[in-house]
Amino acid sequence: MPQFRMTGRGLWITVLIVPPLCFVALFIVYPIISAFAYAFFDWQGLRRLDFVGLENFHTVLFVEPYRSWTLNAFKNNIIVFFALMVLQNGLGFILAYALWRELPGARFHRIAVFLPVVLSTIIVAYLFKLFYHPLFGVVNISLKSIGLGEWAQPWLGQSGTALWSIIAAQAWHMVGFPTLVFLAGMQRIPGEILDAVRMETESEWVKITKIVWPLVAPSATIVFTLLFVGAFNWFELPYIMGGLDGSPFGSTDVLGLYFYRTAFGNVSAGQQDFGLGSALAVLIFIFIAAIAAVITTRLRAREIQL
Amino acid sequence: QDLTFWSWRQEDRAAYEQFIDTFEAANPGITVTFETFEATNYNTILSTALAGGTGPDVMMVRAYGGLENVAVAGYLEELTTESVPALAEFAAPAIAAESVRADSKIYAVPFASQTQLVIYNATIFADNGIEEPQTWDELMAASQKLKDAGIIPFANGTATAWQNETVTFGLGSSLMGKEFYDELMAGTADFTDARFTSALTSVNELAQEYFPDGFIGLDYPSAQQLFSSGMAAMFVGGSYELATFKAQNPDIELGVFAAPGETAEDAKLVGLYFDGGYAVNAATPNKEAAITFVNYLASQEFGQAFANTLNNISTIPNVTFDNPLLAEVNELNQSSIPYLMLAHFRYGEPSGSVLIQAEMQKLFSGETTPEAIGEALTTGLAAWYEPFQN
Amino acid sequence: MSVATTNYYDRRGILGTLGRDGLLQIILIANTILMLAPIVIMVFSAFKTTPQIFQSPFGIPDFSQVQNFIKIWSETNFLRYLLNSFLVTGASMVLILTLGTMAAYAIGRYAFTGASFILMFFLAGLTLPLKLAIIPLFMLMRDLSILNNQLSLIFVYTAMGLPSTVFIMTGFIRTLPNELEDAARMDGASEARIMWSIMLPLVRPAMVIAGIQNVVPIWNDFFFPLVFIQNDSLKTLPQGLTTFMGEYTTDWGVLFSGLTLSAAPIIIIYIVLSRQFIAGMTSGAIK
Amino acid sequence: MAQLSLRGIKKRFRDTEVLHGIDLEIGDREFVVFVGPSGCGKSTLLRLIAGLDPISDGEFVLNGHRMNDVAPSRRGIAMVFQSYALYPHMDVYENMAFGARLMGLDKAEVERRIAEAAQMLRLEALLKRKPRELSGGQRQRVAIGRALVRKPDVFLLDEPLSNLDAALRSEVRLEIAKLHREIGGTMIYVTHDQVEAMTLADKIVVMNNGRIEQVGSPRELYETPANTFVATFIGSPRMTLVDVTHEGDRLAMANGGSVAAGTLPGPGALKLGLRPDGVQLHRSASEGFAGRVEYTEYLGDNAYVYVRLANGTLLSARTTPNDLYTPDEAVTVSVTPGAAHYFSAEDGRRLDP
Amino acid sequence: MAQLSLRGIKKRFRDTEVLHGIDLEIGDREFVVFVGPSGCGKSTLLRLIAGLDPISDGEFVLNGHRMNDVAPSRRGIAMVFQSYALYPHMDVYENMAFGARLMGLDKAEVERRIAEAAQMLRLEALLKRKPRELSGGQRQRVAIGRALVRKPDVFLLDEPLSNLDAALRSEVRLEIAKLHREIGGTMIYVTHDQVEAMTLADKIVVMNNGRIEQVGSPRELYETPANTFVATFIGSPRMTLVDVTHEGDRLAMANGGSVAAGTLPGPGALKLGLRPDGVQLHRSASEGFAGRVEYTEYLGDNAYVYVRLANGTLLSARTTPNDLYTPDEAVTVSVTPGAAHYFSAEDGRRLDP
Ligand SMILES: Nc1ncnc2c1ncn2[C@@H]1O[C@H](COP(=O)(O)OP(=O)(O)OP(=O)(O)O)[C@@H](O)[C@H]1O
Ligand SMILES: Nc1ncnc2c1ncn2[C@@H]1O[C@H](COP(=O)(O)OP(=O)(O)OP(=O)(O)O)[C@@H](O)[C@H]1O
Ligand SMILES: [Mg+2]
Ligand SMILES: [Mg+2]
Repeated sequence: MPQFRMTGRGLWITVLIVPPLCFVALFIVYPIISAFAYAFFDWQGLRRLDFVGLENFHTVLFVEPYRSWTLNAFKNNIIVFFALMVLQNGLGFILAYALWRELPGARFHRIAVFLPVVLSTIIVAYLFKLFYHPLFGVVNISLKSIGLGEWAQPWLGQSGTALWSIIAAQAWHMVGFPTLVFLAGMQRIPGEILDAVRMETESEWVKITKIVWPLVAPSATIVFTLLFVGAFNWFELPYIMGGLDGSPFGSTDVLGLYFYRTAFGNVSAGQQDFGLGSALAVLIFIFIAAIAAVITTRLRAREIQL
Repeated sequence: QDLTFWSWRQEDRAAYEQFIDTFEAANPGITVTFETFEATNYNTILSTALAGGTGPDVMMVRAYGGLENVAVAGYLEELTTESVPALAEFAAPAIAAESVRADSKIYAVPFASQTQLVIYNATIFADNGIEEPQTWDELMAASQKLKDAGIIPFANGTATAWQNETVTFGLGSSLMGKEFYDELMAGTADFTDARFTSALTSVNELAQEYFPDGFIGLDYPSAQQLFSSGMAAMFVGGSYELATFKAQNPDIELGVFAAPGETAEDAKLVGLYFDGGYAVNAATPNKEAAITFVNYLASQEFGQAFANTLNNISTIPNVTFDNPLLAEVNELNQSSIPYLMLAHFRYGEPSGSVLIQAEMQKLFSGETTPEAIGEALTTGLAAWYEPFQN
Repeated sequence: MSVATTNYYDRRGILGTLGRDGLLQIILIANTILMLAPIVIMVFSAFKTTPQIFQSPFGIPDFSQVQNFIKIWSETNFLRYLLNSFLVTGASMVLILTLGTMAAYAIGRYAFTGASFILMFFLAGLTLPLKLAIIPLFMLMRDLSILNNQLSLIFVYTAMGLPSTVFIMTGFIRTLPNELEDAARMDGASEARIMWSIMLPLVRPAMVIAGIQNVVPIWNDFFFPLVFIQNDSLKTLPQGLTTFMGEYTTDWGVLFSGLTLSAAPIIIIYIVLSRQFIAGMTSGAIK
Repeated sequence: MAQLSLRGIKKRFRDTEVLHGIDLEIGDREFVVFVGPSGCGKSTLLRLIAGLDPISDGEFVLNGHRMNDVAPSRRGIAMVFQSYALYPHMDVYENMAFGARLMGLDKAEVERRIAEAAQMLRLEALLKRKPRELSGGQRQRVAIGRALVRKPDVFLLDEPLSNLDAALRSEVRLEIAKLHREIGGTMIYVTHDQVEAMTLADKIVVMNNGRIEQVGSPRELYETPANTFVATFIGSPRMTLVDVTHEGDRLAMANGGSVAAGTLPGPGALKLGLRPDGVQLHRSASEGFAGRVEYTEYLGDNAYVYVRLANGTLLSARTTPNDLYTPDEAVTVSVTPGAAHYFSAEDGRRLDP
Repeated sequence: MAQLSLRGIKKRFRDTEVLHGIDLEIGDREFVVFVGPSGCGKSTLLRLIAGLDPISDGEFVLNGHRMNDVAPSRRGIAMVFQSYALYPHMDVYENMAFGARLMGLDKAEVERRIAEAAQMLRLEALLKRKPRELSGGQRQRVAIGRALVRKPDVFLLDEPLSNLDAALRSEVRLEIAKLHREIGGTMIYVTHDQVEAMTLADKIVVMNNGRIEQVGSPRELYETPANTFVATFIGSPRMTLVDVTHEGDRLAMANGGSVAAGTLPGPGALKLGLRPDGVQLHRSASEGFAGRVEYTEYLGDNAYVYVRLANGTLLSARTTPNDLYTPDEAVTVSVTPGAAHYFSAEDGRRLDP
């Protein structure tokens, strides 16, 4: 009888777990692994030639022009990651903090802050392209109207501003996500702990840095990890706003674009190379997975049971 | 027999369906399904489908390097003058654009040529008493006059990377000159050549002065918009823009001219290239029907209809152009050099297009010099372009 | 000591308190404006002609000017695309939520060997660059003979949505009280019955979160339909509209009405569900 | 030195008023306990004193200074929360040092104070532990220590023992009493545990529904409750109220006998309050209220007999554990002289002779 | 009919054994209360009986049938959980109907039973409400009702009142007692509240550390505890244990006087157990243990004086509320004849004469 119960339970768990597992295995893991295998072959256009071992990896890492392209894209990804860390997660934290205080209108603000998240990237990209329009864009028009005409810029046309402009659009689009995750974290801080701090200090700064921040560590783990993964997989927004080449002159190039362009080619380059593209994808995946694992375990260790 | 026919020309759907009707009427038993895809992702989709073995029977392929990607992998059926007799009549550069360099085998029927030149708003020119300029200085003067009149002289923006190439060769071909092109091809000159760099200097001067404020942040659709709405007088672009402008603003009166050289005597050259071609899937089970269809696509009947309905320059010989503007473009084509980077430098990484686009963007934002560009192009291309490797 | 405390008393506290909340309120209002303005501009622009958009980007349009919408309506299979989108998104969501909940339930509810490994397996799915796998995926779909068939989309979306769904739901299901399960067991319910009648009704908020999380990218995706779907009558809204907008890259008015139309269903769904969504999202669902 | 005056304090949340005007004086070094049914406003009042919520109306004066608008951290008040509210990410030492440092004390002084508090609360060995590594009682002590280190004039404690189990509870209760004796600050303590209230308080404040019902020493409240609410709230099992009519020198219960009346104002209906230890049961007696035993409760040192009086009231009576009554037995209830309380039949106020 | 036998029941979680062999017989219609300190294994034992966790070792026999491998729902046992575990998404009616339907009862029968239970528990008016719309006491009743509808032979209740506040608690306690009398199933009840245990139980099982310390009626446990653990666990304030030496007919405390010994086996060291009501305090008396008053607790009907005996033990004594002792007063403690308990100094077992 206990045997029967155990097998019954085992069967039940199997029934539950196998179909979803199959989906992921069949439609994600298996294709990805086959695609990773491309990295070990030489390709001419769409034609697979010989097995070349790690040569493709060597090429993208050490041979010009790939080397500088890789470095440039990687550098931009790092900028994106840190910038979004501040703009998206940092702002998200502040917004969450403000929302958490249940000031008048908080409900409305909450809905508003998450609204852009439900928009598609295309919409966001088109909108912001219009905003950054050098002649008619809202940004420049606003600057001119408040007498800061000399600050008006061809935002998406200069290497100095293009990436940042796209980052700003991304932050606008996604700031709602960390906001709500942080908010969820904050709402799990027992009210009495906050009252306890208020008994001891008036300083909002102390309260945030010494109490709230350490206590939302679990939210921070989620948000940091997802941001990291997202920043290094960043594709759609720079693709639509800067183009597949990372215009102007590579200043908005990121690994996602670079890998896609290398694997599938683009109108201006014409060349497709699955070998190099896959090698890049493998490297990116290994990098993301490794760092994400480190981040997660590091941050998890910091988490406190409430 | 059912044929599927893939294209990235979403805007031409109606016209193609009409052509297909004609074809089907003439060839009972063959039906053709026309399917279009978003242009920027077309390569990905086509590669994927071909690699997956489910590609279309007949497809549009890009010319030059784009064609090689697909052809070399063996996905395309070789076309010969036997299977498609009309190919024998085509101009050599058109055929070259649809062939693999290594063995000169033809894989597609070229469908259109495109010309890089200057399009202008005839009404504005007339209102301000401006004639088509014959020299570079006249072009500058005319621009100044427009600017003084509060009209943006050129609508172009360079935020969209490939526009830089268009602007460079649309404006600069005459300045560079045919000789430079020939020497470059012969391997006796490279991009550090003064003819090339000084042309870049002039183009940059013009752009800084007469392109819209912040043009480096202006993307392609916005630039088109500026021109078609009548806010700007000129647009450096391709002959494919003519139809677009007309569609956007049916009232607009357009004119075209080739950007002039230093002096009126310098040959006025346009940049010419072949857009792409119609190719047959090597693995199609309906090869016969596909070849029949491609033969139709190579016929003069089709070429004429193509030119008339789509307002494009068909590559098929002896097609005449009802549209005076097209006729004029066709006229200008007689004096041209190939659209340089596309025709010759898109066979390796980094491609000439990628380099020139990036370098011009740098130049326009003041971060490099024409001489440095020449250097960068030459050394960059040397990575795979043998003539530069010394 | 009392001297020190007297000092406390004499310093002001009001300004500090009021000023601080005031500042936060200002941040919130500014942010909300910033968040909503682009969306409002998008909707406004949908009713304008292109020159109007350029000349007065902020202006309030004449809402009776619906020619942009009419253009989309008459020149595309809009209704068809919309229905297809609903079909694909709906079917994917049903699968994602069913399968995701099943997996999460097994992982979160039963302690069995390999549970954490399976969880890690799902999580790895979050970080994989699926775009790279487009060719193998395409061949897979071909071998399954579901190319040019909405099943291919539904399957890919389901697989893509499962990792995050399992991630969210596992945490949530873990927090359900054991006693409920025990009570149902005492009442004589089978495992399936416990899951279906007792536990699932209680994780509805988490399902809403997972649902909205996935519905957005699925609704908006145009990459996979571009590759898998060629038949016009099977196209989804974003794909159909991208194709369509390819012809109108310079007609901002049409563009915006296209964007507005494709965003509208999801925005409406979001607003309708926002109450549940925010409540679920903030009631500790994320763990 | 801490002298607190609450003057006409009201508190509204949105449109519901939960405190309807509280007037209370609390002297230096007093130990005041707030009791009252759940939801009567005890915690709310405490939070107003602490400054955690704004006062809607009225004035709170501490040592002659109006406190209404002073920030919580500047009032010289420390609070010990029901759930302790220790900072989970800090160890015991840091928990105690946090507030002290924020007061601007120098390092040496902070250390000295913590050492002192730790010694008093026997926390020396735990200073490096995180809160989650402590037992309930230890956490409680840390929470008190944290308050102590700031040397406040006033301590507020909101149901500090409610999370502890019975054994720990009585232990910590003793510690708090000792602490008050040693450090001598003013303490305000909220509880709903009778034993805590009775044993700790110098002064008990009985609240009900946002109002103060009575203020007094435990003995006053027990022996002379001001009204039926206080009378039934204080004491366990609760006082039984019997509706009787005063006629001559007898108090008669509807269809069920009578008992002798004490000194009382005029005749009429009134409520007779009887505590379990103020009545005797007789198996056969002529005089007293008639009733039937409903059931008995044996508690070891005491036993309680519940008697359904003839008029339907359930009365509880204390007996010795050796008196055994069986359900349904008929008994007569007599009243111990002087142990009866009299309340007005209309408004429940104590009737004093 | 329900006769439960637990025979050598052990329970291990991974490698820790939490029940070390429980032997217990429970008769039909008995009301058995499990008490013991937190973590001693009460809930675990209940869950083994319910079948929610597998028994590691030993046998559970119900009405002569071995139950170890029978599914929970087939044992004829119902359980009321500490947190009620009502299905939050079902209304009261559905909560009660869920289990009944799963038993395969037909619709009419389910309805009949629910009507019956609802009437008994006064839930008729609440049948359409969701659990969150009920007060604590009402939820409790629904949880009981859910058990009732299945007409089980055995009811298990795990700390069913611990979530209620004091007033509600005593109310629901009375209801449970009444219920047991009316429906007459066997009830097994876990609590750590003394009063509940003493008042409800036919039989109390005192557990400690995964073992049964003593089984007996409340009176037996209170009056003849089997060892010091039971002695100090039952009764509040707890029994004081004084280390004394038995010499002749005296029991002498280290440096602090002596009291008369009762009938006792041989001389030597032993522990003297004194309940608060078993000692008297004298301001001046020659005989007894010497000590000093540490503090007093006034509880209205009783007062307790805590005396620090000369050997350092803290002793609690009950006095009348009118006896006022002040801290530090010297007192002598004498023992009420017959009220002393004697335990072995070595293993704490009761020493019976
Ligand atoms: N933030 C609030 N908004 C609205 N009403 C509130 C709020 N806080 C408390 N109340 C109401 O005020 C009344 C008093 O609450 P309070 O917490 O002071 O009661 P309490 O006496 O402490 O009760 P308990 O013994 O249960 O802790 C309650 O009716 C409560 O519902
Ligand atoms: N699933 C489990 N895994 C490991 N140990 C457990 C588990 N459940 C209970 N225990 C341990 O078994 C012991 C007995 O637990 P149980 O819950 O029976 O105590 P209890 O007597 O009910 O206590 P309380 O009065 O606090 O409810 C405890 O030490 C507990 O830590
Ligand atoms: Mg309270
Ligand atoms: Mg328990």
